Amino acid sequence: MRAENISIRIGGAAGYGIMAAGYMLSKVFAKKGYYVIDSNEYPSLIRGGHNTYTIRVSTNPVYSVSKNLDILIALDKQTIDLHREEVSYGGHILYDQQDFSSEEMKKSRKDINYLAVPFTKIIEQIEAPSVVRNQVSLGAILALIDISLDTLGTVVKETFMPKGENVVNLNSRAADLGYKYIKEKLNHSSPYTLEIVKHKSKMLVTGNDAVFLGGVRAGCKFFAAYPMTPSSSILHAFASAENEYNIVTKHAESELAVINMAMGASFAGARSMVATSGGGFSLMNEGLSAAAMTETPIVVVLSQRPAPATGLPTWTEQGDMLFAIHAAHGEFLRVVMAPGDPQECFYMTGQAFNLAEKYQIPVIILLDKYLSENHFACEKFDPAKIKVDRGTLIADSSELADDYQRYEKTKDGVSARVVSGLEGGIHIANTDEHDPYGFSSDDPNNRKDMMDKRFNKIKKLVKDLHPPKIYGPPEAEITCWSWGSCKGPILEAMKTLNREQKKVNLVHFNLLYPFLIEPVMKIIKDSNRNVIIENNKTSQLGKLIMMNTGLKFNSRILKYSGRQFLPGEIVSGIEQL
Amino acid sequence: MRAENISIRIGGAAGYGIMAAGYMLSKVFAKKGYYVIDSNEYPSLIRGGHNTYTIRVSTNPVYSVSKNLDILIALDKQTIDLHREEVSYGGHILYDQQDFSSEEMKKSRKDINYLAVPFTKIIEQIEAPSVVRNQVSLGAILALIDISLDTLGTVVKETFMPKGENVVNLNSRAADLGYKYIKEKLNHSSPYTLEIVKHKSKMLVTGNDAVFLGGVRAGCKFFAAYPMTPSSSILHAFASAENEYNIVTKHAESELAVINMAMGASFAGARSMVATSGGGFSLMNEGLSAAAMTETPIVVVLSQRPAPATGLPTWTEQGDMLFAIHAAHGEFLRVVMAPGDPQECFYMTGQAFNLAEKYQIPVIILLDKYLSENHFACEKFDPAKIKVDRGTLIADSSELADDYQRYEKTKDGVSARVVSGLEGGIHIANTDEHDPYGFSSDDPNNRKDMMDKRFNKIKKLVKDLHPPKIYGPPEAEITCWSWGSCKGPILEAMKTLNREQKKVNLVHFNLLYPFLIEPVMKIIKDSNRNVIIENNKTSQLGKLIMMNTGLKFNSRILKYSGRQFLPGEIVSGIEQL
Amino acid sequence: MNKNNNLKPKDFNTHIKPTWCTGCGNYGIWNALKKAFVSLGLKNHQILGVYGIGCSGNGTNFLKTYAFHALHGRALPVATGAKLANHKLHVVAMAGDGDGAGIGGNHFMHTCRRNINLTYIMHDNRVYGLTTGQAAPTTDRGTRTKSTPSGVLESPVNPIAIALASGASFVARGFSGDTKHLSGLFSEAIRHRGFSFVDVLQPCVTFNKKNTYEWYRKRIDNLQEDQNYSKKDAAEAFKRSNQDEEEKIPIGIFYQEEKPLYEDGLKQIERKPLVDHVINDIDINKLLNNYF
Amino acid sequence: MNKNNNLKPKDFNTHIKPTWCTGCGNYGIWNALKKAFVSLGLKNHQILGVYGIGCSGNGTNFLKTYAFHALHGRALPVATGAKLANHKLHVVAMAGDGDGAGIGGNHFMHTCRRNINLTYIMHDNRVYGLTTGQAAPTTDRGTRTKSTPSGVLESPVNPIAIALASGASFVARGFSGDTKHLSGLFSEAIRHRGFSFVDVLQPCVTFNKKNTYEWYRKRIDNLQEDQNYSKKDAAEAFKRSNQDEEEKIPIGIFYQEEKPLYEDGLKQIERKPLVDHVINDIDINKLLNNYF
Ligand SMILES: Cc1ncc(C[n+]2csc(CCOP(=O)(O)OP(=O)(O)O)c2C)c(N)n1
Ligand SMILES: Cc1ncc(C[n+]2csc(CCOP(=O)(O)OP(=O)(O)O)c2C)c(N)n1
Ligand code: SF4
Ligand code: SF4
Ligand SMILES: [Mg+2]
Ligand SMILES: [Mg+2]
Repeated sequence: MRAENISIRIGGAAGYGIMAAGYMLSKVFAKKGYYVIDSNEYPSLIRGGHNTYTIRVSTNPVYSVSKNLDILIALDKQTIDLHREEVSYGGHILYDQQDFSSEEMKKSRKDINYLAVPFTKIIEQIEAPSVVRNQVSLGAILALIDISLDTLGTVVKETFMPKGENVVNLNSRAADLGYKYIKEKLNHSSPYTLEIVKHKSKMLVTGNDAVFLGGVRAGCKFFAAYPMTPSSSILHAFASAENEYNIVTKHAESELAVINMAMGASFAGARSMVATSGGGFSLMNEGLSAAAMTETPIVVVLSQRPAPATGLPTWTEQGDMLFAIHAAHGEFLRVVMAPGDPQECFYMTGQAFNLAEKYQIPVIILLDKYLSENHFACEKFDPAKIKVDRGTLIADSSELADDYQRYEKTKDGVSARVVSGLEGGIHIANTDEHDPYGFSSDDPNNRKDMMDKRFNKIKKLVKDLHPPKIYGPPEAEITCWSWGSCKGPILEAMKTLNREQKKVNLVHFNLLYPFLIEPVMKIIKDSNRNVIIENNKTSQLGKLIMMNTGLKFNSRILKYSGRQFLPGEIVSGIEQL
Repeated sequence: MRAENISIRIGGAAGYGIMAAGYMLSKVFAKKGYYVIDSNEYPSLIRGGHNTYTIRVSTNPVYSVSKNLDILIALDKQTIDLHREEVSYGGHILYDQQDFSSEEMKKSRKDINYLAVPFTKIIEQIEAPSVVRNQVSLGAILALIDISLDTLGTVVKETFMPKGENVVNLNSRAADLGYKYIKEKLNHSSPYTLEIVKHKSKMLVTGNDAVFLGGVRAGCKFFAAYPMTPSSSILHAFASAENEYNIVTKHAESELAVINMAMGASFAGARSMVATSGGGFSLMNEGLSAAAMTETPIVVVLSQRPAPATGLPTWTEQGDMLFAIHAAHGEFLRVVMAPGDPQECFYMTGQAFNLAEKYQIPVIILLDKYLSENHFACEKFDPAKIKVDRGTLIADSSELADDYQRYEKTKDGVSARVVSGLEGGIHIANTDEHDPYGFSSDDPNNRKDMMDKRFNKIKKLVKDLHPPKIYGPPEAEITCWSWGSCKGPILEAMKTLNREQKKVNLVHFNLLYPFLIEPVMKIIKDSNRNVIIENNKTSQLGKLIMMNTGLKFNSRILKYSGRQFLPGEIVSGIEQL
Repeated sequence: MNKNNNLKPKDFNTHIKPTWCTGCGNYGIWNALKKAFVSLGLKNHQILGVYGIGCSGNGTNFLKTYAFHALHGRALPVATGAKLANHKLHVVAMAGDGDGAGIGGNHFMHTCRRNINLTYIMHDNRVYGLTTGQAAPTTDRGTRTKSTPSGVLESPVNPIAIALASGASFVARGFSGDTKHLSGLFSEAIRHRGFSFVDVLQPCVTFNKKNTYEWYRKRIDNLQEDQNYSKKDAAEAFKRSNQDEEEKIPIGIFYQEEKPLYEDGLKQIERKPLVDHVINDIDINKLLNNYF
Repeated sequence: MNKNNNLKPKDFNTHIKPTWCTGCGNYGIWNALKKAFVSLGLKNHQILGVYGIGCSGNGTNFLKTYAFHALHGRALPVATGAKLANHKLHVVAMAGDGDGAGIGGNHFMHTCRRNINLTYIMHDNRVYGLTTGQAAPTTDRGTRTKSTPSGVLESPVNPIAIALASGASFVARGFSGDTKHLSGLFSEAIRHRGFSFVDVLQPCVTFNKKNTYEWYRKRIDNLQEDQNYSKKDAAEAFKRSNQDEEEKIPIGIFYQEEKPLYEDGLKQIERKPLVDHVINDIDINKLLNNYF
C-alpha cells in the first residue's frame, strides 16, 4: 500500500524507553524530509505508569496526530488493551508472544493484522538490557513501512555516542535484528510504502525548543527557572547552551527567586526570561507586578497544564489565559501571546523580547504541554527574521540627558532606560509609586500621571501587534475561533471538513492581549456562523472576545479532559452544530 | 450657627498623635449618638510624613466625608499650607502662634476665621510631652461646637487607662485647658452648635473591625496573616480576642505559609480565614488554587491598596477586582464579595463562611484601605442575623457512609466533608486531580467528571447569592453603577444631586462573582442613562459587566490618584455627563 | 497511643501498589514508617500524613491514613494548620529535599523554631526525582545534572545544620537502606514532644548515580554507637553535621531537647481541640461593646 | 576600588532628608555605610543598593547610588540577578529582619550557600517597624506585640547561625550604635571575595522597648578583641552565636573563609559582564543544526 501518511504508536510501561524510541523515529522521518508530528503521553511517575508515543508521518504538511493508528507497537500487554480499538481497519499490531497470546488477542478484533515479534528473545540473544527492546521495535517498524535502516543508524549514533561505541553498536544490532525479522517474516514485502519525498531534511522541534532558540537568537542573556513540567526542557536547553552562547542560566531555589533574579538581571541591562507552568506562575504574580511598576522588561513563559493546583502535571490544557491577562495586583499593561506551533514560538519569542524592551513591560508567552513537549517537523527557522530592538536602552554615558529621569513623563509613556553602572544614570527602580527620578512619592497628581504614563504606552504598542490570522477560505460557512496549540488539530480537521464541501475557516489568536478590537470586529462582521474551540472548560477566549466586543458566540467546542483535541473530535463537533 | 453636620480635620506631622486624636473625637460623637464618618490619611512612614484625620459628624446619616471643612486644626504649619483652601467660607482654623503668624496666614484667605490657640504653651504649663497637644486640640474643638467635655473624659479614660491614671489625668487636663481657652476667648459662645440628637450611642467601627466581628461570630477558629497595610488591624483584632474566643491566630512567616496553614486548619475542620493586601494576595494565588482543587473552604480578605507592586501602601484604590475573579492557575469556582460599608462587612463575612463551607470553595472579600481603616458610626450589629451553616461537614463517625468518598460525584457537586480524625473518614485531600476517594488519577473521564463536579456547584450556589442593590429613586434619569467602598461617596453625592432635581440612583454590587446575569440585565433594561463609577483606572466593573452581558456603558467616572472619591467629585462628574 | 492494637504494617497499605522505581529508597521509608506506626500502636485514622510534591509525595496514594497532598514546598504549613486545628491528630509531614530545602526552605526554618508537636521527614535523595533529575539544593557541588550541565556551583544545603540553627528540638538522620534503625528513629521522632525532624538519606536509583546504597553503607556511622556523643550539645551536633562526607556520614539522633511546645502557649486549645468547639451561636456582645 | 576619589559621606546623600524616627538605628547604618563607601574609594554609580520593604527599605530614597527598591523579602534574588548580569557593580542588599529572616528567609539561606560576591546587611531591629510593631521572627520569646498579645511562642531566628549553617563565607554582626566599628565591618564585608553577611543590631526606638541602645551597649562584646577567637572555626562561631544574650552579645566577624565564588564557575562572564555582550545578530546556526 503506497501511503501519503502513516500513523504509528509505540506504547509500554514507563521505563521501557518509549519516549526515546518515539523521538528517534520522528527524527528518522524528519531527516528524510517527511512532515512529522508526534504526541507523547505519560503520567507523573518515574516508573510504572503507561507511556505512549504517537507519530504521524506524511509527505505533505500535517498539523496533528490522528485518532486512527496504522501501526501499534505494544511493548507490554496494557498497550494492546488500551489502544487496540484505535487501530484502523487492516492496521498492524506488533507484539511479543511472551506478553500476550495471539489467540486471546484475535477475539476482539479480527479486522487487523497481528504480527508477533520476539522482542525479548532478540535482545536476550545479543545480551542487551531489556530497555533495548525499544530499538528492536524501531527496526521492525521501518521494515514494515519499507524504509532502509541507514537513517536510523545515524540517529542511533547521535543518540548513544555519548554513552560509548558499545552502546551504539548494541542498539544498532537490536534495530537490525528487528528489521530483519520482519522482512523475513513478510517475505521481504512491506504492507506500507511511504511515498518518497525529495524535501530537504526538516528540523524536529518542540515548542519549548523553539522558544529556547528564539530566546538565544533574541539575545536572552539571563534565563532563570525552577523546574516544572511541561516547561522544564527550556531550562535544560538554556543550561546546555550557556557557555557557548554566554547566557547565565539559573535553576533557582523557587519561582519567587526566579522572577526576582530575572528582574534584577534585566534592570542591570541583560535581556531576561523565565519559564514555568501554572503553579510557578501563580508564585510569580507578585514579581510580575513589580516588573510592571519598575518598568523592567521581562519575558515570562507560562506552559499550561491541567489545573487547579498540582492538577495533571504531564497533561495538557488551556486553562490559564484569563489568569495571565489579569494576573497580579494592581492595574498594568502587559502583552500575552499564545503561539500555535513551533514556528510561531520561535519568531514570537523574538518579538516578545523586543516588545518587552521597547515598552518596558512584562510579556507572557502562553504554551501548553501539547506544544511544549511534542515534536513538529518544520522548515529551518530563519534567524534573520528576528531582529533585536532594544528600544530606549542607553548603554553609553554620553547619550544620557544631563538631568536623567528614569521615569520621565514622555508623550508615548516610554522613558529612557540605562544599563546600570553608567556614570550619570543613577536612579531608583522603585516598587513604591515614584516620581520621574524614581523617588517614592504619594502625591496624588504624580500617582495619576504615572499611571497614565505607564498605560499610555498602549497607543504605540498596539501598532506593533498583529490581529488574529485567518486560515482557510475567506468566505466560510463556519468560522472557528481559537488560540494557541489548538491551531494544529483545527487545521487538520479543516482538511477533512473542507474536502467534504463544508466551508470552514479558522481565526487563530496567537496574540491575545492587548486585544485589537477593530480588526476582530471586522472579522466578526464578515463571518457567518462562529464557533469557539478551546481546550478548557469555561471558554476563556469566548469571554475575552465578549469582554472586548460585547459579542457572544453561542457555539462552543470545549475539551477539558487533560488531552489535546484530535481532529476527528473537531470534525464531528462541527458536523453536529 | 445650629448645624446639622460639621466637618473637622486635624492635621500634623506623623508622630503628633493625629490618628489617636481623630479617633477619640469620632468616638465622642458616636457615643453621643451622632452619625460619624471619618477618613485618615498618612504616608508609609513612621515619622516625618503629613497625617490628617477628617471627621464628618451629623445628626442624620452620612456616608462620606466632604471636601469642605468647617474646622481645621493645624498642629503644624504644613497643615495650613496644604488644607487652607478646603476650609469653607466662614470656617475656622485653629493653630498655634508658635508655628505660624496670623498675618502671614490672612494673606491668602480673609473669608475664614483664624483662632490662635497656644497648644504648646498649654502643655508646657502642665509639663506634658508634646504629643499631648492633640488633646488640647480636642478640648478646643468641643468648645467650638459646644459639646461638653464629659464624653471626651470617658474616652480619655478608656484610651489611656492601660497607661496609668497619671496619663489619664494629664490628657484630661490638657483637653480641659484647650476647652477653657476657647470658651474664654470666644466669650463662652460657640460658633457652631451641633443639634442635639436623642439616638442611642452608635458603634464606631472600621470595615476591618466589622470583618473581624463577623468572623468571630461566624465561628472562625483559625485566623492567619502576615501583616500588610491596610489589612493588618484584622490580625491585631483576632490576636487580641484569641484567648477569650478560642481562636488560634497565627502571624506566620509569609503569605505562603498563611494560606497553606489556613488550608490545613480548614481541612482538619476549623473555619479559617486569612487577610492580606494585593502583594500578599499575589503570593497566595497558588494556595487559592490548592484550596479549590482540594475543595477546602477558605475565606480570604483582600484589602486593596494602590498597586502594582508595593505601590502606595497607605492609600486607597479598587484595582484588584478582575485579578481576584481570575486569580490563580486553572479554572475553578469562587465567590468574590465587595461590601460597601461596615454593616455589609459584618453580615457578609458571616455569609462568606457559610458559602465557603456549603460549597467547599474559596470566598474572597474585597475591601480597600478606605473601608478597612476609616471609622463609621453605625447601629449595633445584630449577631443573630449571622447563622452558621456548615453544609455537609460531618463531625461524627456514625454519620459517615460505609464507603466514604470525600469527592463523591453528587448531582449538585457538593460531597460530604469530614472533620479529620474520625474513624471511617480517611481520605486524601489531593492537589493532584483525583478520583472520588482522593487518589491521584489522570484518567480523562475522571478529569472531566471532577471538573464538572466542581463547577456544578454553581447552580445551587447562585441561589444563595443576591443581585446588586439599588439605592435611590427607581426611575432615575441617571443610574450609577459601582461596587465596594464607593457606595458611601455616591450615596452622599446623590443627596445633593437629587435635591437639585437630578434623579440619580445607584446600582451597587457588593457581590461581584459569580455574576448574576439575569437580574443585572433587567436593571439595565429598566435604566435610562448609565454611568460607571470606580476608584481605578481601567473600569473593572465595566469590563465585568461587558464580559457577562455584552453591554458597554460609555460613561465613566474614574479616579486613580490613590484617594477615595469625594462626593463633590461625583456630583460634578455627573453634572458634566 | 495505644500499644495494643493489632494492626500490622500492611494494614497501612492502600489498594494502590507503589509506583516508585524498583530499588527506590522511598520503599524503605514507607516500610519503616508503617512499622513505626504499628510499634506506637497508632490507628490509621489517628494519623494525618501531609505530603509535598515529588516522588515521595506520590506516596500519598500508598499509605492509608488521613492525607493531605499539599503543593510543592508547602507540606509544613499545611501540617501546622491541621495540627493547631486538631492537636489530637498525629501529624507527619513528608517531602523531598527539593520540596523542603529548596522551594519550601523558609517553612522548614520557621517550623523548626516553632516547636509544634509534629514530625517532619525529609526524603533526601539529593536530586529532583519527579521532574527527572535536576540538581536539588542538597546536590553536591560540581555535580552535572540537566539543570547544571557544567556542574553545581553552590555548596549543598545541610538540612541537619539548618534544623539545628533554627532551634529544632529533635534533629535526626536515618538511612532508607536500614529500615530497622529508621523505623526506630521514626518512633522516637513521633514520640518526641515537639517538632521532630528526620533527614532520610534516600538513594534515587534512577537519577542519582553518586549517592547509592553502597556509597552510603560505606560511610554511615551511628551517632548513638559513640558513647561519647551527647545529643544535648547543639554545637557538637552542628560540628558533626558538617563532617567531611568522604569519611563518615553520621546517622541517628544529632540533637534532642525538651522545650515548651507552641501548643503549650495556646490557652484556646487547652481543654479541647479547636475543631471540637461548637460554633453555632457564639456570643459576641462583649466584643461588640468594645466599639461603643 | 580606587582609594583616591575625593568623595565624602555626604556625597552619598540624595536631596531627601531621612524620614526615620529621631534616634532610629537606621541612621547609624546609613552613616556607617556611606563611610565605608568612601573608605573603599567607591563612586556612586559603581554601587547598586538593593532594598527590601520596611523602614530600612525607605532608605532607598536617601542613599545616592543605583538603587532597586524590591518587593518585601526579595532584595537578595534581585541583587543576585543584577550582580550576575553586571558583576562589575558593587552590590549591597539591605533589608529588615522581617524581610530577610521572615518572608525572605529562603533566599537568605540559598544566597549564603551560593557565595556570589555581594554584601547583605540585615537591619535587625527585632520588630516589624514599618507595619507598626508586630513581632518579627527575631523577636524574643514571650514578647507581647500587636500580633502576639499573649507573647511570642517561638524561639527567635538566629540570623548568624542560619548564615553559618548555610555556608556563608563571611558572617558578621555589628551594632548601629557603634558607627565606627560598623563602618569597618561594612568595608571588610564589601572587600570580602564572596557573599558577606552583616547582621546589624538596630534599635527601633518607637516599637522595640526592650532591645535599646543601652541594652545592647551593656552586652556587646567584640569578638575580635578576644585573642583566642578564630574566625575560621565554624563550630565555634555557631556556639558563640547561641550565647545567652543576657550575658554577652558578640559583635564582629564570626566567620570568614575563602572559597570559590559562584561567578568563578561562570565561563560566560569571564571576559566581560553579561550586559556588555553585543546581542544584535547572534549566530544560532550551530544550535539549529542540533535539531536536524
Ligand atoms: C510551584 C511548583 N514548582 C515546580 C513544581 C514541579 N515539581 C514537582 S516535584 C519537583 C521536585 C521534586 O524534587 P524533590 O522535592 O526533591 O522530590 P523527589 O521527586 O526527589 O522525591 C518539582 C520541581 C511544582 N509542582 N510546583
Ligand atoms: C508581600 C508583602 N507582605 C507584607 C507586606 C507589608 N510589610 C511591609 S514592611 C513589613 C515588615 C517590616 O519589617 P522588617 O522587614 O523587619 O523591616 P523594618 O520596618 O523593621 O525595618 C511588612 C510586613 C509587604 N509589603 N509585602
Ligand atoms: S526517580 Fe528516584 S526517587 Fe523517584 S521513584 Fe525513581 S528512584 Fe525513587
Ligand atoms: S519605627 Fe523603628 S525602625 Fe522604623 S524608623 Fe522608627 S525607630 Fe526606625
Ligand atoms: Mg529529591
Ligand atoms: Mg525589622
